[in-house]
Amino acid sequence: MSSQKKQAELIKEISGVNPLKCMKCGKCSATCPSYNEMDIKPHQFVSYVINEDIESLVNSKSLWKCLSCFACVERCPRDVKPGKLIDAARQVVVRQKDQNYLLADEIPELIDPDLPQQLLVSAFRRYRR
Amino acid sequence: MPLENKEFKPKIVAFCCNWCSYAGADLAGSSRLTYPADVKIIRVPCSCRVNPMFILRAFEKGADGVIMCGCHPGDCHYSTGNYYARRRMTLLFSMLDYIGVENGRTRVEWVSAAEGVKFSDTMNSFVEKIYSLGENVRLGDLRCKQ
Amino acid sequence: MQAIINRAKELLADGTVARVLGWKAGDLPYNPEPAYFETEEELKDFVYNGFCGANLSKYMIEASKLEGKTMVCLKPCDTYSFNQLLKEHRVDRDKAYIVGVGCKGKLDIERIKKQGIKGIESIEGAEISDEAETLKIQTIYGEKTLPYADAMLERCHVCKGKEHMVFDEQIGESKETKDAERFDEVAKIEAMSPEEKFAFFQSELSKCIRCNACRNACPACSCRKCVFDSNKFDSSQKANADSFEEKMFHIIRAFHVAGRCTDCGECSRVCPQGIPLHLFNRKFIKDIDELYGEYQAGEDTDSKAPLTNYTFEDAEPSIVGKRG
Amino acid sequence: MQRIGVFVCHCGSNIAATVDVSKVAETALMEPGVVHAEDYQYMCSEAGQAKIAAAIQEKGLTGIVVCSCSPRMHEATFRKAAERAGLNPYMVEIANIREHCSWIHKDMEEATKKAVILMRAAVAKVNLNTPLQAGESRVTKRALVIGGGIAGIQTALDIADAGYEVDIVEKTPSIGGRMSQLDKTFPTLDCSACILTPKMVEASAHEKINIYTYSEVEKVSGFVGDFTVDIRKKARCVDMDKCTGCGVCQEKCPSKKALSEFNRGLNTRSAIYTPFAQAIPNVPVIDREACIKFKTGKCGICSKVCQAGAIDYEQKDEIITEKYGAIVVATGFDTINLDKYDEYAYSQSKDVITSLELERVMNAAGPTHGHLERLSDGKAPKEIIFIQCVGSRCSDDRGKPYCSKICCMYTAKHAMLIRDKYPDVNVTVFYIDVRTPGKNFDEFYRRAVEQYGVNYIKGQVGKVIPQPDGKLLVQGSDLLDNRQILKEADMVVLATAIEPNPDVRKIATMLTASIDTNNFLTEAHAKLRPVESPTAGIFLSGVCQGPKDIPETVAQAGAAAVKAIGLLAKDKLLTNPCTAQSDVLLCNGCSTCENVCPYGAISYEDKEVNDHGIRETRRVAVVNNALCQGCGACTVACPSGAMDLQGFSNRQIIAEVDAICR
Repeated sequence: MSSQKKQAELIKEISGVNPLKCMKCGKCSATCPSYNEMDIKPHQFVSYVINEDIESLVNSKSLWKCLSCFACVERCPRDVKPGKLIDAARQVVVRQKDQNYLLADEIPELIDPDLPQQLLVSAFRRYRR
Repeated sequence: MPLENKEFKPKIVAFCCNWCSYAGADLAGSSRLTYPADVKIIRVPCSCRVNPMFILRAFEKGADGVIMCGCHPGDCHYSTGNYYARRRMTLLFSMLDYIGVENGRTRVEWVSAAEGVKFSDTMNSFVEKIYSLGENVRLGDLRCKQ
Repeated sequence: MQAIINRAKELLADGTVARVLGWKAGDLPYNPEPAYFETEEELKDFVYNGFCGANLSKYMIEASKLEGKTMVCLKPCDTYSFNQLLKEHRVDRDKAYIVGVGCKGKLDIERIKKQGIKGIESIEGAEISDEAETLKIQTIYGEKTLPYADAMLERCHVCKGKEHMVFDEQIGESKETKDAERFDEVAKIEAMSPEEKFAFFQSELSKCIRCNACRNACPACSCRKCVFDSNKFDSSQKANADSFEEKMFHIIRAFHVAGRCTDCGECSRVCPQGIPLHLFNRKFIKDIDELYGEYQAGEDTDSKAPLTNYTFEDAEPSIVGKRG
Repeated sequence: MQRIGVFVCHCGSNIAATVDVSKVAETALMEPGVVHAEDYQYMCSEAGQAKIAAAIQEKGLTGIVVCSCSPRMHEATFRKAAERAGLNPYMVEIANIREHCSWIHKDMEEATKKAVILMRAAVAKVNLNTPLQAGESRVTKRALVIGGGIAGIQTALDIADAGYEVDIVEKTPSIGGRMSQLDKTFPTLDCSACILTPKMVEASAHEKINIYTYSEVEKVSGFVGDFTVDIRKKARCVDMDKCTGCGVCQEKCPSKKALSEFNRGLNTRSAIYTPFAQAIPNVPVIDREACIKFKTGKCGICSKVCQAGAIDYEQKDEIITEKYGAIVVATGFDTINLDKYDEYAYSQSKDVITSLELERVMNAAGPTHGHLERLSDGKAPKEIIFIQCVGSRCSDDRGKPYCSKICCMYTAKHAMLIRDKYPDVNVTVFYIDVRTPGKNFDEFYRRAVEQYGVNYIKGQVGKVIPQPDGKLLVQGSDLLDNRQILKEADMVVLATAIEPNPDVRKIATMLTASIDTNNFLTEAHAKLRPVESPTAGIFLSGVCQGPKDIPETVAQAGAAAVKAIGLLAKDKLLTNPCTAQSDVLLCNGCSTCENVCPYGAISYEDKEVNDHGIRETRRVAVVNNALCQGCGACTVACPSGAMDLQGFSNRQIIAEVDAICR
């Protein structure tokens, strides 16, 4: 298996998403608050995973622009949930680097009172060891 | 599939009602949804046609598992057949459990004519269960002298 | 006993009944047997004591076909069976004159013998009218005593009650004998591991000699022809010891009477091998009570039997194994 | 001993590619009773059937086993072939080695082994088969149509035109159904009422058609050819014979706050009402929940103003029992509930409406008298956005997994009509796919784009955000331009998914007709018997079977009518001979079987029997073969095994069990 294919499989496994269920309606992109910041749009994430072009995906700006607001997860009519794919792709990156993990003890000093709680929680979910 | 004993090929009898489950099995077939060949289907008009004696007979003749499939409660072609079948099978299974026969060897599933996927999933999981239980010794051998 | 005989004589004399169905003394003090009495003369052999355990309701199937009415003596528990037969149109109510006889618990000779009492010559205290709480047993080894309750049949310890469900008249008082819970034994087995359960039933069923006593005594097993004797199921190969019926007989029999069995206990009483056959029937009764609501077969003649009934919300068969 | 022939079908490569068919045939010859075995390319073909016939005649076969596809497919074919060759058709058994074997297994050895076992089971069974004769039952020459929409009306008209009596049962006070609520119809843009009303009138005037409006089917018993149906005629509180339909009562009724069902709750109606002007019958009903007389006991104005004296507050529901030979279900559809779609702001803004509501808004008899206006402030909209696939093609539990089929076309229609009448209004359609398979359908859609300048954007809308100024901010994506769109609209129209009328589940249960997971009635065969239910004598018309537009509905309604007529035209029906039979010598007369029979087919008789020399009169069960449908419930309930099912006897099933476990 090529490494790209492996990574695509890994993303599917981590996210629990079957990208083939996508009917390309674009509701994810329609609903995304970070849409304009993204180079690869949420709905395109799905086809990148299907086409196993994970390299472009992990090198995209979008990967780090997703706020994990999960609006796309909530509204996706086909249970594809691009937000989860993005999340999974980020985990792949993190695992590759084997760093940037977050420990619960480190959190208090990172807390910025202006930071939305949701962001903190989703960051912890993403980067915890 | 967890094969504890590679030689073990279970005999599994599936009673399917003509209107829902048999058609569901047909749909599984036309959708090419595989399940192990150990399952052999017997067509009955309705789940209420399945006499507990048939199930005991199958076990006595060496079956390792018996599954009965019928229309979903409320959808019986004959309106009420599966309700009676449900009570009969519940009591029978309870009795088998009571005399110490593993209750995983018997199962009832309601499979509609549209549920080819459910049919194949059900058969796959049932066969897996039978493999994990291994050969049926107890029911075939209930009264053998000690 | 005398009251019953006197009444029987009256009924025979005035032509109300053509015969009396009761018990007559056997050759031993503890083995009275069911018998018909057609004349006053014959009634001298009539007995009714603690050993008259036999449920006479099943005899009424044949008696219903005879000319005239039959006076039948039924104990409270026997009346459930009679009602059940009535519900199944097997007996004719108009052909029966039911004398509900009192009962203070029936005796189990096997249990007495198990307690080391052998060579029995006579037994005192087994009479229904006898208020004594102990049995005085004359044996060839001398007199022995035994508390009445210690000699009772299992079924009397879990007695369904003193009331006759159906009768034309009642003679004699009944005594409360219940001192155990009906489903305790079943619950005990249910709590065993599958291996223990299997070992228990295998050892019990291995004793079976297929004498068919249970089937013959059972008032629910009243089919004109038993499925094990007909060729309808290819299940009638008696000679073959390894055949279908040999292994599954008791399970199938229990299933056939499920929802119809009144738990009269005759199967266990008559089993020459002492197999506790009531444990099968009672398991079904317990399941029915728990899953479909309390139901006592023979309590009435018009309710729907649990296996010919259903609700939309009935438990799924998968409940087996999920319960405790 | 039977003389059995085994015929193994290759089904081209469908079976032969996975099952060693010649081996199955060879093995068959070793089975008891088998005197002939062969395999052939297509057993169901004429040549294949000829082979069976030849073997029956040459070898004197008394029973045959065909190892082929599902008996649900070709059992009837082979039975007929056997019958033509002089063999009783019930001496045929099918071993299903295609759907249950070759199609699901990949390994040839394994599949062949299984096919052999399935063949053995069938041979074991046919060894015990006995010739059966079909009985006859009568056909009541009257049809029932449940639902008085366009499907029901068309079916009723077609059946009635063929000369049979038809009753239509309609739940609401008038026939007409959903179609009566539509303004215009695609693709020709005729006015819906203009083409529907004549049909309604024709149905009500037809001497063979009897219409029960404001009525519901309460109970169904019987079987094909001989159904008995209880119809509840709900109390209208208006005497249908006396009412002249003058409408004064509705005008004078002081209670005018009930929401109009016909106008989808967009405006109100009086408590005594006819749903719409062209209603048939033109007789109002009193809505007891809204009526002041029923609520307080005081009022009675309608009664006072009615010159015909037709108002009858004391009227009671009436149960009508009628016999029918055939029943057609035409229960139609409704739009799904949008409560779970918060993102489209349907419940937050009055200006977000469903397409069916838009139909009412555009209709001259609707709440705005046909003026296109915002329901919140009555202002004329300048910017309208349509959202497609709301709740359709949705695999979560908020919507429906299927395509509702009609939305693409009616949205194009709406867009076109708006652009035509109000050229200054901008119309945008957000779509996922535009599906226009149908005669003149794509041309119609293209006209909307090319001629009327409707702006179609490929991409779904993510969110509709009501603004403080009353505008609606629509956030969508344009997947082709790859940009996100934020657009303000004055009105948003949701192409809401349709679902079968919720009542259909209850009706299907009464009819013992099967229903799928989406509550659509199942057809007997998806391709070959699309208007018949698997339950004999029940036919399907319109959307109750699956989403369809008006032309398709009318076509299917006609097809259902033809099927019903085909049934009604028969004087007798051959009944399934696989019915229960009671052995008088074994029967205890215990009534257990009677208690579980769903058809009331079992009764008891005192019969003179001769049981091995003993002559006596016994109470024994007797099965009415015309009523018995062959479910077998009684056979298991019977403690003595006296009750058995022909064609699926205890011994036959046990023989199959034994063969499989051998």
